[in-house]
Amino acid sequence: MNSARVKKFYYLMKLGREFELAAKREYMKGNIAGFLHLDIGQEAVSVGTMQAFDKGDVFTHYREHVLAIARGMEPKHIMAELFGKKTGVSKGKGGSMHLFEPKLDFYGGDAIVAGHLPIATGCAYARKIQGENAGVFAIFGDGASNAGAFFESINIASAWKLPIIFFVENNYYAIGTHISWVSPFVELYNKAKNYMPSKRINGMDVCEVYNAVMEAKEHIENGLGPYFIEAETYRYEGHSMSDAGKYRSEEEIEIFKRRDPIENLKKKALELGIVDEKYFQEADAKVEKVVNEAVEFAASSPEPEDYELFEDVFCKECENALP
Amino acid sequence: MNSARVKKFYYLMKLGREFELAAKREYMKGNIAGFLHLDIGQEAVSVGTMQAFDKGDVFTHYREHVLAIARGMEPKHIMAELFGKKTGVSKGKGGSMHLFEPKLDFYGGDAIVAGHLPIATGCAYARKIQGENAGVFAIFGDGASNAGAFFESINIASAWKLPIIFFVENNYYAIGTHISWVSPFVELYNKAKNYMPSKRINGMDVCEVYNAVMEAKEHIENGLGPYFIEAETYRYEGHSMSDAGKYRSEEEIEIFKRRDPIENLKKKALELGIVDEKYFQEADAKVEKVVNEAVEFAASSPEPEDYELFEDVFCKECENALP
Amino acid sequence: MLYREALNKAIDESMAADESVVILGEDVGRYGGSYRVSEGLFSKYGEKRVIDTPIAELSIVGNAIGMAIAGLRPIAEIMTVNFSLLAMDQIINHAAKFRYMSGGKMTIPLTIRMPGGVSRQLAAQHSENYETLYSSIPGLIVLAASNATYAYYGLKSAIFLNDPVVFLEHELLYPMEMEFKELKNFDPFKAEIVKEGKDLTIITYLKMRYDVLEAEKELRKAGIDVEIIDLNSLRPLDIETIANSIKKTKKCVIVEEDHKTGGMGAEIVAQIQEKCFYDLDAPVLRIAGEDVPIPYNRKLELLSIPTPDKIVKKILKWKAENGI
Amino acid sequence: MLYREALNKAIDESMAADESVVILGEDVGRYGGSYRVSEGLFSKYGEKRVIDTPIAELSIVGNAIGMAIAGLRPIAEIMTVNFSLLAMDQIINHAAKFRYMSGGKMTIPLTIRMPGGVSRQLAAQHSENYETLYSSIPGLIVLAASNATYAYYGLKSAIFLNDPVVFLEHELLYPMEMEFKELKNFDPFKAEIVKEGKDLTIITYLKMRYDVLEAEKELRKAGIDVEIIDLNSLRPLDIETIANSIKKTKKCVIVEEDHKTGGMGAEIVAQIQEKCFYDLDAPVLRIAGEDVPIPYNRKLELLSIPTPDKIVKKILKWKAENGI
Ligand SMILES: Cc1ncc(C[n+]2csc(CCOP(=O)(O)OP(=O)(O)O)c2C)c(N)n1
Ligand SMILES: Cc1ncc(C[n+]2csc(CCOP(=O)(O)OP(=O)(O)O)c2C)c(N)n1
Ligand SMILES: [Mg+2]
Ligand SMILES: [Mg+2]
Repeated sequence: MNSARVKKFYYLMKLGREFELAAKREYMKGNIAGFLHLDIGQEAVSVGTMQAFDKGDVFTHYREHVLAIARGMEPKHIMAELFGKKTGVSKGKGGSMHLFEPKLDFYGGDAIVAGHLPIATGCAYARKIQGENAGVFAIFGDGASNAGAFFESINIASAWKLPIIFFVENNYYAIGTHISWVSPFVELYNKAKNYMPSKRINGMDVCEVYNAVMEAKEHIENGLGPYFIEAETYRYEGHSMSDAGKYRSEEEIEIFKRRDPIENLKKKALELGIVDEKYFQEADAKVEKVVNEAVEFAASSPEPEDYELFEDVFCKECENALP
Repeated sequence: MNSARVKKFYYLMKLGREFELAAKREYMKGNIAGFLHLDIGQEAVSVGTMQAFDKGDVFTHYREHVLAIARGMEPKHIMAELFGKKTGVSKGKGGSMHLFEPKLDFYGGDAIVAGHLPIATGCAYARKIQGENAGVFAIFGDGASNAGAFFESINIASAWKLPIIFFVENNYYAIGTHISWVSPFVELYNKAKNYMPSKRINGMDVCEVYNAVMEAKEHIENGLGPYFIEAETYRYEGHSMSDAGKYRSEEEIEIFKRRDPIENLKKKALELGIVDEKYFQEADAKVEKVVNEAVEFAASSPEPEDYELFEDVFCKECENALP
Repeated sequence: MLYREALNKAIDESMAADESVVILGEDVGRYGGSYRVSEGLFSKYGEKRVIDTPIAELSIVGNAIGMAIAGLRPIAEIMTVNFSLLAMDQIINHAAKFRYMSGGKMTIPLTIRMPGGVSRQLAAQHSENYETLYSSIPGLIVLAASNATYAYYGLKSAIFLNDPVVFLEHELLYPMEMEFKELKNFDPFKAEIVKEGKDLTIITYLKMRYDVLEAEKELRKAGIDVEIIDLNSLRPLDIETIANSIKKTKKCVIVEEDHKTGGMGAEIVAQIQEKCFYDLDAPVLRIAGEDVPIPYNRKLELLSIPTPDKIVKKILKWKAENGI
Repeated sequence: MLYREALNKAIDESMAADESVVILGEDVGRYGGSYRVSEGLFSKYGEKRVIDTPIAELSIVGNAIGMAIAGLRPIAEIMTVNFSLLAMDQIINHAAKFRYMSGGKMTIPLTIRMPGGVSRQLAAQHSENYETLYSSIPGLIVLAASNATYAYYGLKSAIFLNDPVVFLEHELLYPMEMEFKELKNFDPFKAEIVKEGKDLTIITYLKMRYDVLEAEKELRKAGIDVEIIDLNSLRPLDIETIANSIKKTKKCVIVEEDHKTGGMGAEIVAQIQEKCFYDLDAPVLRIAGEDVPIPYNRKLELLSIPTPDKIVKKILKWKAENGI
């Protein structure tokens, strides 16, 4: 455990958590609408992966705020997007599920379960022939691991030895469906292990996540083909704001809360004496400030203009060519 | 090797072979059109599987004449279908790729690669809850083993322990694409072995095919869930009549022709003395007669009537209800 | 009765009446359906007949076709119409064609339910009306339930028809309290004359029915006596009812939520001009969604689809322009 | 030049000119394409840029989108349009929407080529025209090449446009020898006036162009001076060219191979009556495929689609019925 790294992990996880708690509040107030999927409980995955996979292309699904923050997107631009504002990362047209930032090689924000996996795989193909070995990181849920798009992707990535990390966040549920009802096994790395190196890790421990992705990254960078990681994790909240998550027992939720990635990192760091209490206080204060600013920024930002409805269907050049 | 069984195998394989050679001739004459996919070289699979799997539901793809014959469909009704005649199994509306006979629990005849696999899987689900343990037999090609529909099916069949045999005819090619270019492994049972008992067999040997399916049948009948068989086989002809098959070397084709399922069965049976030469002569004569009759029947059958164009879109009851 | 309760009642009674009726889809079982349509059915009929599936739409429909072949009457629920694109091959290449290409030997008694439409800020991948993707396909029946009565009777008909039916529902209707009418005779393919009128025919379906009803109040104030037709069935189309109305009113407006280009309105206009060319006083007006993916922002979202206010304004403008 | 050679030339020259152009699909590489469109490219550009894919259409398009995001200009070949149903989710929910839902940040320079149409006795699962499944989708451009000239210039445009293009080809055209015209100015979105005439406008596209040209000879004998318009672009639709023609001829017929209900003709009629209501002397006549899956038997197959003979008969009947 390296002090600087632990600090970074803590700060980003805390920022993610508070950002989402704020989003939840704003949703209740009616400032955010549509589907809002919270990552609360899963921050070790979002932060650990993005800290390790710091170059290369990232493809993700709709439960993505913390991933986007950990990738370097500005919280205020994300919050503004949730508010549907012109200053949002997708100009208010995408909302919570569709955060895109090509400048950070961060490509959404896909709300079709497993739909981003063939895209990520194709991107990995391109990177391979372009000779860019940083490769691709594709993250998805347990539910996605039953979709044809998932299977085609691991088959192709393996056949063509593509530089891509498949990372499944196994939080056991796809909305209200437990993975054990719809998959022959709950340990999902079994789906990939005939195709590529595959392992299961503790997704509630940010250091373990970080180390696993570092290892995977080395593998793909060395041209050894794809790599598969399954992280056990848990969302404390319902699937989205429209789901109370009542299908899970209080005990089950409690078990995972005891493994809380943020609290446990802090405890361990204090115990080991690598980070002092003061840092955590400062970090928390900074988080509060950043989150508050993000909400203020979002609240005070303008709505998109009416004419924007018709923009961005095509690129400008095409729009001009069209009759 | 049981004499009666060997005779049956020989007769059906020979019938299949000669039926297809006749179909090829008729195609060249212009009596058959569209896509015609010949099974020549693969008869051990078509006959061995159908002789073993004698109850239960069968789902197959477009390369299906011999399978249909081995299932018990009348050659003349198949040939008539190839001719597009009213007396064809699908009234001339389906053609070579779409042979259906619910009375024999034979359900096509699907020309969308892997498209029949989810259907077969759903049928197996129904059979399970209906308490019919004969289950389902689904046969497909190596090319199909890369499709999302295939993967979803093995995942679901395994998760729900459905009574279904997945049987892949690995003839190494999907039209002109070699399986090694598009799959991480050529031995396709690797795709299923984490999900269900899976084995690879010699698909040029009808007895081996028969025995493997008998074993699989017992497995599914006992409620032990799905079973996967990969049979190595080879088509001597091009993919369809519109493909010369030039992408394969003469040597490769020769190697497989030396393993010809019909010739080798005959040779072995004669060597072992379980069937005598006379039987083979009689069988060949009977085959010739049946095939000739099939062609004559097809040739002399009437075309569908014009009004039939509009029939069979819906069932009668619906048609009547529709405005 | 809530709209979703009417659907639930139709499924429940069908399952009670006929053992072969089963329902499958994502979260339809223990969870009760993401819009609560299948609530209570899992505990009543058990896991064999109320089937929680993986997220694999191609298989949901494919499996259902296989069940239908085996003699069941499956109701496949696609969580929303947006995901049905993944099942398109099974719906179009298989369900819709098996009967024909087998010369009538195969029978596929299958119902595919799909919630759809522009709900509230669900953005481009969750806000579509794909009805013409299905209503253009021979071999499919496409029904669209705008109200509790049709939801109940229409869905029951779909379940017991021996051919594949795509059954469309609108997400905003589920929690709506609606009048339920007991019917003696029911024809799922017949359009409903929601309101009679003599000046102008408005054709609509699904959620737009309610926007049209709102708009009608304003139009009435402007002295226009509107006849409102709710299609109910999108394929086949009840062109008789439409044509009879136009013969009377001589003027027609179509209101649909779907994108205008290639929407249902196009086919309706085409059939109208075939049947009523000489009756029309003015071109048929299509009021439809804009030709853009649906944006998240609420203001833009509302700009992208018809609203009562816009319907009124567009009709008045069209009348003025055509001097009618 | 053969039609397929024109396509090949467009791809070849694009690949030579720009390293980022790649082509992927089933059998496009070593085999040369099932209709020989990509013949010679594998040996010229190598396996990195000419990519033989597994039979996994969802991935073919999905992979191509990923390549486009990475800065390549992929040409995805779907072996025939029938299989594109498996890729529908990637085409519609992803390729067509990414730009919009990212507020313009994502750019998807993607061409999806699809042979299609009723060829010869390929039966229901291999004989479709699914153009309206794509032409109804905002965010897509849909081009349809009926001839070598448009095949060449249109495909080149598609490859270098920065938005997703569905590029439709017809299977019966590949081996046809056609005149090739060198063009100075080319607009992929402009319809072609194939023949000028003053009595009647016939709108068509893809293979039906040739059936219409055949029919025209007969119609000329009957004293009818036909104007023929080949659409070239199905989305956007060049309604200007259509409207100008109708203003002159006052009469319009649409000939399409696709099933009539919900086909391209529907949208064209709808736009025509919006633009030219007061110009028309008679209802627009749609001559189209029958609303049945395509049968295998040749006689029935021909009955299911327009032929020159049927086109002539239907036009004469329609003229008589409308007294024009
Ligand atoms: C193809 C598709 N089918 C269904 C849905 C509806 N849906 C949205 S999220 C979800 C559950 C996904 O679960 P999982 O992959 O485990 O991810 P998690 O939400 O647990 O992070 C479902 C079914 C969808 N968005 N896309
Ligand atoms: C979904 C789909 N994609 C493409 C095709 C075109 N096609 C027909 S057969 C075939 C090859 C199939 O190969 P395989 O599964 O190995 O079976 P085989 O022909 O060798 O028996 C292809 C690509 C198709 N019919 N369906
Ligand atoms: Mg999950
Ligand atoms: Mg093969």
